[in-house]
Amino acid sequence: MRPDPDARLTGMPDDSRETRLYRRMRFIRRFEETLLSLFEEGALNGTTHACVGQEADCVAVIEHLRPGDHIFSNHRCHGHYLAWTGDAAGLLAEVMGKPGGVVGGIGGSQHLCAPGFKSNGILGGTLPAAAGIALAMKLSGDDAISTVFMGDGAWGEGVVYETMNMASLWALPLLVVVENNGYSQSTPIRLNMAGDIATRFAAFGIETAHIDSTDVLEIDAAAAQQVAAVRTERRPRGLIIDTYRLCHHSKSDDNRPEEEIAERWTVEPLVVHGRRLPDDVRGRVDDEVEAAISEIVARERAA
Amino acid sequence: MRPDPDARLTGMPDDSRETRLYRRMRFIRRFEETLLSLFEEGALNGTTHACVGQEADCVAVIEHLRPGDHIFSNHRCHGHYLAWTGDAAGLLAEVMGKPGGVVGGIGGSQHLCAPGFKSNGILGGTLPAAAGIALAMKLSGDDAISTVFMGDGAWGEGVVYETMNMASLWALPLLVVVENNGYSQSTPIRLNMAGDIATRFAAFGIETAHIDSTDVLEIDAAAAQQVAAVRTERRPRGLIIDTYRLCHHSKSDDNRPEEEIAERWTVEPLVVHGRRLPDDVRGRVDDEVEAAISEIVARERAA
Amino acid sequence: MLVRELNAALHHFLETDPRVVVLGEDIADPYGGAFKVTRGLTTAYPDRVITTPVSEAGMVGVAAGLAMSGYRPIVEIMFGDFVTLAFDQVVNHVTKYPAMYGGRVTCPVIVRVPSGGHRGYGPTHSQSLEKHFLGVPGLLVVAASPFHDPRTILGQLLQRDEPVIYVEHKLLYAEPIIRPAGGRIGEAIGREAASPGQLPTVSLSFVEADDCTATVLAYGYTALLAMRALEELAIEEEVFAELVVPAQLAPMDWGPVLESVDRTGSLVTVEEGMAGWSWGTQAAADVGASRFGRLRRPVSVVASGPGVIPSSREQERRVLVGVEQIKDAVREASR
Amino acid sequence: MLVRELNAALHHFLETDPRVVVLGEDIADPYGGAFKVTRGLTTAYPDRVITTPVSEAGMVGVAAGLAMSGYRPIVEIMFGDFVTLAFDQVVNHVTKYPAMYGGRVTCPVIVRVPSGGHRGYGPTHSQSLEKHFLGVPGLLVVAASPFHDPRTILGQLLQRDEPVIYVEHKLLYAEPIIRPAGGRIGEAIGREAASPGQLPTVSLSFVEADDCTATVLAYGYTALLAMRALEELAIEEEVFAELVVPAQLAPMDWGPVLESVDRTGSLVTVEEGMAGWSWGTQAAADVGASRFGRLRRPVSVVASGPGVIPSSREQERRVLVGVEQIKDAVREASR
Ligand SMILES: Cc1ncc(C[n+]2csc(CCOP(=O)(O)OP(=O)(O)O)c2C)c(N)n1
Ligand SMILES: Cc1ncc(C[n+]2csc(CCOP(=O)(O)OP(=O)(O)O)c2C)c(N)n1
Ligand SMILES: [Mg+2]
Ligand SMILES: [Mg+2]
Repeated sequence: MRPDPDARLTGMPDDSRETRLYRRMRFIRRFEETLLSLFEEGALNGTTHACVGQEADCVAVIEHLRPGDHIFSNHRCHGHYLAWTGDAAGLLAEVMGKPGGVVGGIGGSQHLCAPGFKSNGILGGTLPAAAGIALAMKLSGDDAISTVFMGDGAWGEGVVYETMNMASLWALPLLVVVENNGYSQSTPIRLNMAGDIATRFAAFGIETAHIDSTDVLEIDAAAAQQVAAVRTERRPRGLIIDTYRLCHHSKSDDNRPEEEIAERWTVEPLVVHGRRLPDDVRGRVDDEVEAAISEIVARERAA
Repeated sequence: MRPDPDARLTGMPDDSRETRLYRRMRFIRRFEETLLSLFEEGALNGTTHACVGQEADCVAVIEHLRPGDHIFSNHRCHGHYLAWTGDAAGLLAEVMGKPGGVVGGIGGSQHLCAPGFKSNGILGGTLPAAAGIALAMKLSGDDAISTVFMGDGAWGEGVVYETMNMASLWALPLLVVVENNGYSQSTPIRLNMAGDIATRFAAFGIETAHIDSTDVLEIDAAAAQQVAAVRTERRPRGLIIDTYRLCHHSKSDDNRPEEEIAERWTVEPLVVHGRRLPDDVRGRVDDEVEAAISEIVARERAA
Repeated sequence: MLVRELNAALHHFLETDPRVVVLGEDIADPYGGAFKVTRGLTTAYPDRVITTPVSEAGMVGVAAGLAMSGYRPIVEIMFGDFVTLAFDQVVNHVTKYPAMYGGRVTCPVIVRVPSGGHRGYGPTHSQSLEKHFLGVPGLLVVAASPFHDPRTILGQLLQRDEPVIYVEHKLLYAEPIIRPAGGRIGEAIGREAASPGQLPTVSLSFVEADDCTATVLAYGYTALLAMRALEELAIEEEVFAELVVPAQLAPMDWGPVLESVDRTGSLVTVEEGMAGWSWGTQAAADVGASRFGRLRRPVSVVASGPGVIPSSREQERRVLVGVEQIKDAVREASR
Repeated sequence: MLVRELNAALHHFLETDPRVVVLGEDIADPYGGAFKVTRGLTTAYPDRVITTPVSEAGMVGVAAGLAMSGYRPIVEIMFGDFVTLAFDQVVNHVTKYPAMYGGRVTCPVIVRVPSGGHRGYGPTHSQSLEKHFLGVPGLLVVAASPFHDPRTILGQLLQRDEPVIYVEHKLLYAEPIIRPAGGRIGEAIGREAASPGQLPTVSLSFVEADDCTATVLAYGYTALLAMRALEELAIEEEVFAELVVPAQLAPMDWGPVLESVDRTGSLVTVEEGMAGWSWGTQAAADVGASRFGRLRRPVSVVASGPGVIPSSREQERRVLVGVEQIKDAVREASR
């Protein structure tokens, strides 16, 4: 097992819920930004897909999952991994290709594995595995649920639909979280997707909640409802979150209009939720997160 | 090119439209029944999937297609092939494995090819090819349309959804005809399909007509409308026909309740439409079809 | 009959091992699967035997999730020809998870693929596509044979943690399993041997092995054809060869093969799959290298086609490996 | 640079051949494709260059329909690792149609697969999976190389009717194409040869071919590594080998290989794909058989792994074939 996560990143004993949510988002944001700057300075190799701008999804959804549940993530998995494990050191070491990494430096940024967590960089193909994990939970008769995160682009893959059909037919405790950031790599959704996502769930008799928000509290409410429904009804559900990616798709491949991006910076999760915290609290949290992350970076660089 | 089809099978000069439709369905019915009896007597090898009970779909839809259009069919392709080409001799020779067969005895029952017609026994995988043919028609700028026949079971295959998405996104002149006979081989649709077929089209923004009928005239009306729409709007459409297979899935693999089958024999296409013909006319057509088919069988057996 | 023994084995393992789950298309009773291997299973174990939609990729993916959760899924692909649809799941998911997660998970999925021709089913329902799965890192490719007890093999596979492609030739379903017993295998002299941790390999001949002048390496249905060929050659032409039949095609346990080749000095491989980068080429590479200069003649790789498998029986026969082809190769090899 | 030359070739063929259509994920401008091979194409030919959803199977299937309608689709699979998703379309559709319809159609689909490692992209974005497509009846497997003019190769492929898997190693994109000219290839002595109706094969060496004591058969990026290895061996150890680089991997044109082997008496094959039933095994089988008794030593098949390709550069280097491995094999082979 990995060392306990740093409370400065995952939540201090006296944090209010609002403060904790902010802290956790800030943690993910700063981790990703740190990673990107390490890439720029050449300290890292390979590739990465940061989730800057989508932190609210990770934090809000995973807030409602518990030990025994399982998360299957995709290429953009850091936020999900950190929200679930708090293991910044392991992930950093992994992306650095160190033996001390989450999976010994073999998987790298896209292929993580921890108790109750897996990710794979092959789009769509993770869904049937998540459904299989849900089937295992059903056979074992406990009340755990299987959650899978996917993007809008992954809807291009046929196996996604094969999975929707089986999950609904077999009443599997599967929550499909769609982080719809409107782009599949460089391609806007209008060039990639006909019809819409909610109807695609409906086509298989799967109920969905659809929310267009970067507010962690709004997403938290929707997630609470869908997670509870899957847990109690033992049927699949969909949670569609319209969001936005503020960073490059991976490292230096962003062709989106600057105004579009600039506008989204004004409604990004930390701004939206940060307003709710007194300045001094927010400042303290920011400092604590900063300190914790730089300590970890220093440690891993030395290692 | 193959010899002209026998008018006694495809339509005599003085046939009324109703008579011609009856004749063409009768032709397909008797061809399939003949094939099945040849299998029983051991004159044929391999396998076959007869469309007994679904003749109205084949005849009504293909009634509205014209030279330049293309049909992609599946494993249950005899009716589609015969309605399009009238080539009973070629198909019989093919199933007999004769060099004179449609594709030289190589493809056999499920793999046919003629001008404007193809079939493949791999479920679902034919849809993108049909879409590609539609894309070719679009690029070439003519008013031809690409039609693909699929069953309810083929909706299990992911590539079907990949195709729906591309066909709708790219506005391809593709007509997807779903012959929903309620079974996928031995499996009733309720064990294979969650949700419903119409919503699956809707999920991709594709308009559909849905008809539960074995009446060739009703299907004819629906087909006329959908074919015309695809031809003029240059967008994909769906035509869902709820029907029933009266024969085995292939040769001797039917586990459906006898009462269920018996009941469907009372509303099968020839009964439903046959009533509209005077007895003497129907009798004459039946005799002509019988004569033509037995001549062909005799010829091919001798060959 | 193989079909009955496989069916009994599945009943047995579902009964004795609660981790076993069976998935496949049209496997529910009363139909019981296209080839009846799963007959009776849904009736006896309704929870753990699940008939699936026509979704080969999806069902193998679901099996991956089950396997990583501690279950032992056995997936039936109705016709092996359709395993192509699960190729991504096998290559980029099932076999990747254990290795790319640094050994933190195992993914013991068993995929059963009823394969092969000789039934006139035509180009898309007659193929032996296992060669395309050979050499996928972390994957075992295993084939049912006329000489291996399917329950023993499946039992061993269920003890192991690797994912498996288990090839069943359709024509073997109706064939009896001829078990090695008392130094004999049916009419032939024969025995079963296994290197440690490997599935057993069967060797047989119609005269003492030392009197054989060629080794024939074959699996699945072609092993049966090879036995016929050897029997005819022995009786009609006094040409004697030893037949070596592995259960595991990849990775290969070369031990028993080399043991025989060291006696006979020449090797013929036989498979029904299409020629070209086929199973036998690895034998040519490995045996050719480890016995360089010690073989009387080059390793001869006998395979089908290449081409599509025609529906017409007559044309099909011309494409698929048959007894005559094997006899020609063995005659040549034993010179 | 290969990437520029491929891009120019695509512009050229879209310009000169109205049958050419290009499909792929994220290929539209301004992005112009993950590796920029398709840059500028959607701007210049908006109708015939189509960016697709993330649907590898679907896009290859669409290409099949286009091809059977007289078009010449060229499909880009963003990373070759994902071609697994199109395996069924290639095996049971694209390559089946011409043969199973008795020659009544052709289906000339070209599938481009940017492949290979050495970039730390990890287990699912670094693979060379072409070995699994070798020996699919009716399929050509072709690889871009440092020594073949991509426009010439693509031009010849567009003249032919077979479907093609065209492998492009990512590390070659930034490399110059070294064209054979005046009996030389860069620093080396070399020439291009082609058997009738076959794609050209390049042969090169750092001394006269007759003075070479081993033949190295390599393609794609490993051909570049092999050239480095031969150069170092020539300079530092006076070990001289001839490098043979085919454009077409399957079916293989053995002519130029045998010609060289008959001079050198030994053969080493090199590929980045994982060991086991790999490209080189067919060379071991065919060359081993046709030159039986005439080789000084067994054919040596050099490949990677087997295993997953780790993301960590250090670990990745240990798994993938490198110059040192090639040098070891050649040293050995030239004895
Ligand atoms: C099977 C497969 N095809 C293509 C890719 C290449 N790829 C990686 S991410 C990506 C875009 C995914 O978009 P989306 O699902 O919306 O997730 P996002 O990147 O927006 O978070 C693509 C096409 C892949 N990883 N897997
Ligand atoms: C990819 C693939 N998987 C499985 C099969 C086996 N199979 C042949 S027909 C069939 C049932 C098809 O049902 P449906 O699509 O409803 O057509 P119907 O037979 O009812 O006309 C199945 C599963 C196949 N041919 N192809
Ligand atoms: Mg997206
Ligand atoms: Mg049906």
